[in-house]
Formats: sequence, C-alpha cells, structure tokens
Amino acid sequence: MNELNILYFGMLTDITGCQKESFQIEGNTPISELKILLESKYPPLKEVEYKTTYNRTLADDNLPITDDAEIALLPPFSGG
Amino acid sequence: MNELNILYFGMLTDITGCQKESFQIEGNTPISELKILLESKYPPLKEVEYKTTYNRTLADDNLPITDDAEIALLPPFSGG
Amino acid sequence: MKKKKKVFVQGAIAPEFIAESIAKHQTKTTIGAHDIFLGQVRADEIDGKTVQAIEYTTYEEVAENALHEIREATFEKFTGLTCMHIYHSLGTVKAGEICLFVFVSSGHRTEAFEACQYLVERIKKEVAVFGKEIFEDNSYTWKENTPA
Amino acid sequence: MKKKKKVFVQGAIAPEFIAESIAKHQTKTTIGAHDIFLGQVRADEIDGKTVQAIEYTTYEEVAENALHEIREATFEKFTGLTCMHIYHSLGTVKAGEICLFVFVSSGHRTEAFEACQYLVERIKKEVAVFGKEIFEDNSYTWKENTPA
Repeated sequence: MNELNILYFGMLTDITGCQKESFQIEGNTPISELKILLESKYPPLKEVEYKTTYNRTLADDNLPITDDAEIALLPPFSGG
Repeated sequence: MNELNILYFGMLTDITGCQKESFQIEGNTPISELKILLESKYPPLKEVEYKTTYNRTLADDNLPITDDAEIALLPPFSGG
Repeated sequence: MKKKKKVFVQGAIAPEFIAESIAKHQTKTTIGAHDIFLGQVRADEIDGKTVQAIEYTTYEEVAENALHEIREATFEKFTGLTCMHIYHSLGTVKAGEICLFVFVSSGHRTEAFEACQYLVERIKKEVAVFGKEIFEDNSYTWKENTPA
Repeated sequence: MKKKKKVFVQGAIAPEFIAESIAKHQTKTTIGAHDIFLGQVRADEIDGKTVQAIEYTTYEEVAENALHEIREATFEKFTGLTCMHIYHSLGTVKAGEICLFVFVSSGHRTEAFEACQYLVERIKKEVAVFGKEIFEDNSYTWKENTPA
C-alpha cells in the first residue's frame, strides 16, 4: 500500500471541501485509477477539467504510483 | 518676393553652420527650386536625405511657396 | 542551471517597487529598451456583482519549477535579452492594484516587446496560480483566464 | 479633436515619475493590463569611443502634430484602449537614463501589447526628434534609428 498526500487547489477545494487529505492505495496503481477513486468520492470532479501532479511534476494518467507520494489536482490556471 | 525663415535640424546644422536663416525668393517658387538654391549654397546638402516642411506641415517638392513662410529641413528622425 | 528567483510576493505590487526595479537597471548601459507588463485587478461585473479583490493561491514549488523553465526557454529563444524579472502576487489584491509585473530588457526594442509578450502568455497558461474573485458581499467566483 | 498632450520633458525621465503615472491608474478599475515601453540611452561604442549621453532636440510644433495624429490613429485602431501616455526627453540624457516612456492601458493584455509596440514604431519613425550622441571627449555623432 502507498500512503498518498492529496492536495486540491482553486475551485476543486469547493468540491472536496478540503485542501489536502491522506489516501491509501495499492502499490503501482496508475494515476487514472486514483482519479476514478477520487471521482467516485467527489462526483462533481467528473464534470471539471483538472491536471494531476505526482511528486510535484505533471503526470500522465497511465503513470503508476510507486511510492508514498504527494499528488495534486490542479484546475485550469488563472494567474495574472 | 517672399521672405522665408529657414530652419535646419539635427545633422543638417553641421552642414549649414546655423539653425536658422532668412532667405528671399520670388513668389510662387516651388519647394524643389528652393532646395536647388540651398543645395548650391551648401553643396553637402545634396549628399544627405532630408524632408521639408512648409509652415510646419510636410511639403511635396512641387508645392509653390506663396507667402512669407517658415520652411524647415529635417534629416531622418532619431528619437527614442 | 541558474538559481530559481523569487517570484511570489504577498499582496499587491507597489508602483514604488516597480520604480526601484527600473532604477536598478540604470547601471546596465548595454540596455536600450525595457518592456514592462503589469496585470491589474479589474472590478469586473459578474451576474450583477462587482469584483472587489482577487485572492491568489499557488502550488508554489510546481509554479516555481514552471517559471524557471519558462525563464530559461525565453533566454534561449531571445538571445539578445539582458534581464528578465517576474513578480506575481499571492493573497489579496484589490481592484485597481497590480498583481503581475513582468520586466524584460534588451539592447533593442523588438526583442524586449516579443519576449515580454511571450512570457506573459506562458505565465498565464503554465503557472499554477489560482485566482478567486471576491465580491462586495464576500461571495466569490473562480477566475478564468481568457486565451490571448 | 482632443487637446494636445504635453510629451516633451527636459532631461531624463525619472523612475519615480513612472511610478506616479502607474499609481494614477489604480482608480481606473476597468484596466486589466498595462504595457510600458522605456527607451534607455545605451553606452554604445562607435569607432572606439563610448557614448556618454544623447542630446535631443525637436521641431516641437511639427513633432507634437505628428504625435497627436499617431495618438488618434492608435485609439481608432485599438478600440479597447483605456489610456495612452507618451513622454520624450529633450536636452541631455546620460547613458543608462530613460529618454522615452510609452504607457498604454486596456481591459485585456493583447491590445495593450499591440498598441504599445505600434506606438513606439510610429514615434521613432514619424516624430521630428534628433539625437546627438556625445562621446567622453565631447566629440559627437548623429544618432540613426534602426528599423524594427
């Protein structure tokens, strides 16, 4: 099992009601699977666009999560 | 006869040695004729590029000078 | 690899800070042109309510990595650049105040213009900053950036 | 026809003056983007001598007429502009100091960028200003503008 620290930003915090949470998953779970788990916990996540980082680097959906990691869900950026 | 006040700017003042001078010409002389007169007074003027204004408006060579006017010779601009 | 420069500042960017940045460049006498972009918070009206302020948050390490990469790419693309400075606000910035300051210097004007615009587009698109537009009644909406 | 605005200032343009201009725009809350171009005098080396300063002269009425026309044309071409300010130095401006300050503001960034660059190109090309580059030994050469 991997112990994940999941961070939510911007409008996603309105959906999750929190900015971070802990989450346990099987070793080698791909990002795409984690997204399905989170989207079933927070159904409105399915309706919005977001990117995912794995240990602070943008990650593709098929990347497997191989360690205790920091995962972040980032909605479209709106700086400036 | 028209009494002209002729102004020189920028590098042209190196050629003429002055920034302004008075000059008398026949009525209805076109700008082109005035330029020939000035270029014969200051031969290096023939070698340089310049524009002419007639009473503070850019003037074509064929425009006749019909009054006592302010004529200026302007080399290429180099502001900024 | 150059060291990562400090980009994020708490609250609005003061005009005096911009003046100091400009003044610091007066010893660099190969510079002929500066282009400065400033983002200012608009009091937009949205569904009958007026934006009073934007509250900015960031995923700081991820944003700084992106900024570092953008900076390096800009120096590579515009080889005549002398300097480049980027500052972005975090926290609350009121309508009329400045939240983004991008400052590019070069020998000649065309590179300064092009590099500045290139930087601003990439910053808006690629840097993990989130703006929350706050209305007078403390309700809010999440800011969306328009494409250039 | 709007009244002609004062463009020419004696000597260098101070960073504090730029800060004050920026601060004055903080009450205009429809502005989302400012683009500022600054021309700075370069210490160019020409035939082994180094430029210490540029001395600017103008045919003031003709220059102001051209600037007025450029300003009107810019407002017509870029209809989303909120403000436009142009300042140019006359007299001596030392290397490292600022001689041109063009300041454009609009709701969104693209117009500010495009209008500012458009203005700077037209000013350099169409406004009767003449720069004399002064070397350390008080000899000089007449400045020539490069096309963009």
